[in-house]
Amino acid sequence: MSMVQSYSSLRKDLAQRDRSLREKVVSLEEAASFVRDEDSVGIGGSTMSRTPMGLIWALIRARRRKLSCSRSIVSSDGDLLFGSGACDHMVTSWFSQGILWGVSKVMRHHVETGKARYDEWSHMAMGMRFRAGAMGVPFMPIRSMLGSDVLRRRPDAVEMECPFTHEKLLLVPALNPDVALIHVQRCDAYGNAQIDGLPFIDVDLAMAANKVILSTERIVSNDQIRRAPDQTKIPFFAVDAVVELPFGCAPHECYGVYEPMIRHMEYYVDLVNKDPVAGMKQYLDRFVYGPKSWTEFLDLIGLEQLLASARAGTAIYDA
Amino acid sequence: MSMVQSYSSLRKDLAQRDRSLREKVVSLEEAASFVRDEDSVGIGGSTMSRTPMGLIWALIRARRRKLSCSRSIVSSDGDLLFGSGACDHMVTSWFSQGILWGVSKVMRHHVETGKARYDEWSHMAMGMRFRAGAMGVPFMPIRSMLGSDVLRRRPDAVEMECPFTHEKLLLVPALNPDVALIHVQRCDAYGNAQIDGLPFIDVDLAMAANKVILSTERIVSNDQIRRAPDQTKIPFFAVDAVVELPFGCAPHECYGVYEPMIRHMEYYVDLVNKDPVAGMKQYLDRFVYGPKSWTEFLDLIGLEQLLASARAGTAIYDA
Amino acid sequence: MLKPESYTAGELLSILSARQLKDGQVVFAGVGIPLLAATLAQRLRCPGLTILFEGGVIGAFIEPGRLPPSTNDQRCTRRANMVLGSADVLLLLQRGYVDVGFMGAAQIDQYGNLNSSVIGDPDHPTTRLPGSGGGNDISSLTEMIVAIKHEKRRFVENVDFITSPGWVHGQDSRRRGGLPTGGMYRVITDLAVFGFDDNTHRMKPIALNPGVTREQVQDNTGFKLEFDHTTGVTEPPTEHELTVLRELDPERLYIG
Amino acid sequence: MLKPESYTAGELLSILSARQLKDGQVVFAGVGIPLLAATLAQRLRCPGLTILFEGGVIGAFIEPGRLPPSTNDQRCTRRANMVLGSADVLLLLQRGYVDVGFMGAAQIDQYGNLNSSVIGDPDHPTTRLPGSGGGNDISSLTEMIVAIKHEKRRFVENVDFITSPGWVHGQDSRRRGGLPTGGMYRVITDLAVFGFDDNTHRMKPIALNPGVTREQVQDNTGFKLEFDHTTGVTEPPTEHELTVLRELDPERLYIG
Repeated sequence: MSMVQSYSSLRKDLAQRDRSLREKVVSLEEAASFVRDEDSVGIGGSTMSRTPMGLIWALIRARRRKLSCSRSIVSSDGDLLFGSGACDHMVTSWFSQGILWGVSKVMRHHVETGKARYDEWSHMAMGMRFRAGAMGVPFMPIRSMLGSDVLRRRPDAVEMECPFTHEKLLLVPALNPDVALIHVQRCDAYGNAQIDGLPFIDVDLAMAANKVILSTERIVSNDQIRRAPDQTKIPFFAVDAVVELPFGCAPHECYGVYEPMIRHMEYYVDLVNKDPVAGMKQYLDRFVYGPKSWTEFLDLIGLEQLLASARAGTAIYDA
Repeated sequence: MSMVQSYSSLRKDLAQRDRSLREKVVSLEEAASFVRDEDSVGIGGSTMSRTPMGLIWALIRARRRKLSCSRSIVSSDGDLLFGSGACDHMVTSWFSQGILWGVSKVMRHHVETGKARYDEWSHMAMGMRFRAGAMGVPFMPIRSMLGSDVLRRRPDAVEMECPFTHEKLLLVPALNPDVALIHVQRCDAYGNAQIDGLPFIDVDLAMAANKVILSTERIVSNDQIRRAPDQTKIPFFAVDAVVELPFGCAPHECYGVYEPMIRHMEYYVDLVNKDPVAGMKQYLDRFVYGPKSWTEFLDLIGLEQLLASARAGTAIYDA
Repeated sequence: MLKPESYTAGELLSILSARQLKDGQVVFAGVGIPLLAATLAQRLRCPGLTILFEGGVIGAFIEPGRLPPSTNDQRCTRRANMVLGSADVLLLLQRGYVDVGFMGAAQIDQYGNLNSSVIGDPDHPTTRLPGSGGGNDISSLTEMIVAIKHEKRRFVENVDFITSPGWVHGQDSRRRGGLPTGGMYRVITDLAVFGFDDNTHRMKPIALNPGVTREQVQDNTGFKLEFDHTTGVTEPPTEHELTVLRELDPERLYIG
Repeated sequence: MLKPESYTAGELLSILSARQLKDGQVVFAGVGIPLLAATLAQRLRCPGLTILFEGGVIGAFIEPGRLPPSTNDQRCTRRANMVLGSADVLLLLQRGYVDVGFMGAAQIDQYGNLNSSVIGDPDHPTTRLPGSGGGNDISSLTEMIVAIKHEKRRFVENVDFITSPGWVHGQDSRRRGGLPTGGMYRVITDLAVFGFDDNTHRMKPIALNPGVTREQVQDNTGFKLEFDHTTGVTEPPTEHELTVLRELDPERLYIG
């Protein structure tokens, strides 16, 4: 099926990437230029955790169009991508702002009116699709989704009889996005990335994608990386650009650094769920298009909230 | 194919295991009693690294017979298992004492005379067989071994045409050993294990096996584990027994703790490669059956060698 | 003995759900009532209860007053034994390490199938719901307990869309569909506790909640329920259960 | 200019092999001469050369005088950028992150197939060799450079057993066998450097080592070699190359 990239084309794409040990630090604006209209974009983290919000924010400001995005679980990042018109196709297992706020009116508005598409897979299937992509194989076998309507809506998954056990299995197709957006706690200028706490599917996503853009809370020396190589989760040669972006997940969380800025999230949810069109426009104008820089956006969230979430974020290590 | 356990029997075996949070610390002798004659035994580590030599030593002393063993790469551990008569079937990708010493005369003697079997798979295929077992699926697709005589000797691997890309792929069968033997730097009394440095295939092996026996350099408190949960590599509920065994890999290495005891290895290799039968008997009598305890065995290696390898082992952190 | 007016529906749901768990079990818990109920069970009777979260967490102890907004937040990892990838924690279900899956639901039917995807025609949904998340995987691969508010619109004969399969179309249709293990075990509502018939696999009442009549339950259910002499009555929440529960959720995020 | 008697076969092999590597490449190196040669290249001309080891290592810098006894030992991880599972490092080849695979060999044939499994009948081998290790995976999934001592018994027309596939039976048999990528690129011996014909994929001499005649090479080879006007002569090792190499292996573990 055409949805899976052939091995020769997958290898050709990778062979063309510069995998040499070189510095890759770019500005947030330059990073956005690595993504083209109509690209398939894999997004790291899950729900409100380690979401590369800064990179998404930059893509929206750069007026990208017709992106096809994929993520394990989508939160307000998906709202903004749909609402801004940057993305009209989301591949995920769950899409709303968060369980606390019911169903996203923005997601509903775009999907129910046919403005955008939402392809639903199970959470494990999403993970296995990225893993197949990371391993350089066209599929992974799984035992879920069978017998459900989730599968009935996904003809691009193939049921097979196991040649060893003659049991029924489902083969889910590899997902190799054109670009991956991933936020980490630290990496060096080459892109060697270390992730604390919940890793989600980010390592598989990074190895699967044909291009990887990292945003990081801070850039550390290569010496620091080499002192603890068993803490490195993404190798430099899989990375194409590095952006240093403190609070780069705001208003979402970054494990061990800050928790979600819930007051800002509540303000946002209230605004867009009252009116998914006008409310969204108002939010985008004020918080995405308005600020001159990411720091100015953080300033709009407010130092008090930033400090409070940072205090809560580091508290995980007090337990 | 019968070589892959059916899903229902795999689930039944696991459902019967006590997965509750409980202490599992046993003596080295008790640990050996978890393995029965004719069991399939998966061995952690690779070549001379993090080999569970103490557990293997205990199995030989307990006079286990007809074990079918599997490991990524086999070193003198395989010699001892063949030479002692504990194991007559090895599944691996490479089997000799070490590249420095040419071809193991012990392996050659047993395989060439038909006393024992050596099933050869590629290194990646071994890893993917354990991974399939860990994931609860009957196979993994890979792109190596195709077109080689290694594959021609393994009718239990199945070539398939990919339903997505119509490329040729190889399906390697899941490996779910009856028991896994794994050595780690530290774990708690419940079996939550943390591994430093090279992880090899030990995590997949642990999740794939129907029983897991851990030996560990030291047992730490559950509190210490819970302070860094992202350092835990094997969860307690996959573990059935824990043995505290300092220098538990001797004369092999344990990352960050000690390097191989090369002088003892050279003594051993010289002895068995001169005469794989008499030399092996001599080694087993003196170093395996002779000592009253693991500590007495370490004493025979000699404190000077232990200290020298410990000095070299910790030096990895000086770099 | 506590009167029904002394606790909310959310509190009753949490407490009755917690009672379904046994010490030493490995439980995969969804966010909301399941997370709260599993944590409650851990504090009341099951210190050896191991809670797994979809975000990639094994054996967490949630801190009172700091309930996570989702099972993917760092608060879920507090005092955990291990954190791992979100696909890898779901693979634990596939391998068989998990005893019970424990979730909430928007809509359930007579065979315990759950719908959290679409209301109406999937091609032109009247309401697009958030979707499966790990729900489909959990309900496909292990025994399930579901906690749900008992309303007629939620208890329908057949769900519009099977997101998380229960017994599918009853009898052995689940197995034939490719799911040889697991299945819906208990449904806990604010009105009653339900199980499933061993042969037909249709939902059947096991016990009424304190002060609830059979008529009330049937009136709020979109399909016919068979009550018989085996249908019992559940013990009301105790002071102690309520006190500990309210300590866990002082902001009443989930207990209402 | 250095005379052949001023360096050993092992030293020549290491130096000529090192010259084949380019800065910025990602190289998967086997133990022995390949590990040594890759490290030599890194110190001489390729500071940005990334060395991968089968044990699960990315970007190590081996310490002079502390060569690892295998590619699975902790010494291989010194100053590495990353360590990972041994299956996962091999999967990097399958995904395509590696430019060159670099190995030694016991036996090679006219199509660059390597045998490290059995001499004689596989069912009743006269000699059982250690086996593939990662060799089969590396040679199946990437472009290969092989360093091997040049002896007639090692250079055979067809290997008894294809452990690590080169061009299999020549022409497009490798691709037809299911290996669309990679293939044998260079063979470095103590007598000459070889490539492979673009169409037949048979081994052909590219350059003779200093002081070596075509006859010497043919006499030590078990199959017919085609020399022509393009066959050149390799520059001898330089003082500098030898000095750095000898610093790396002072115990002469691999350089003999």
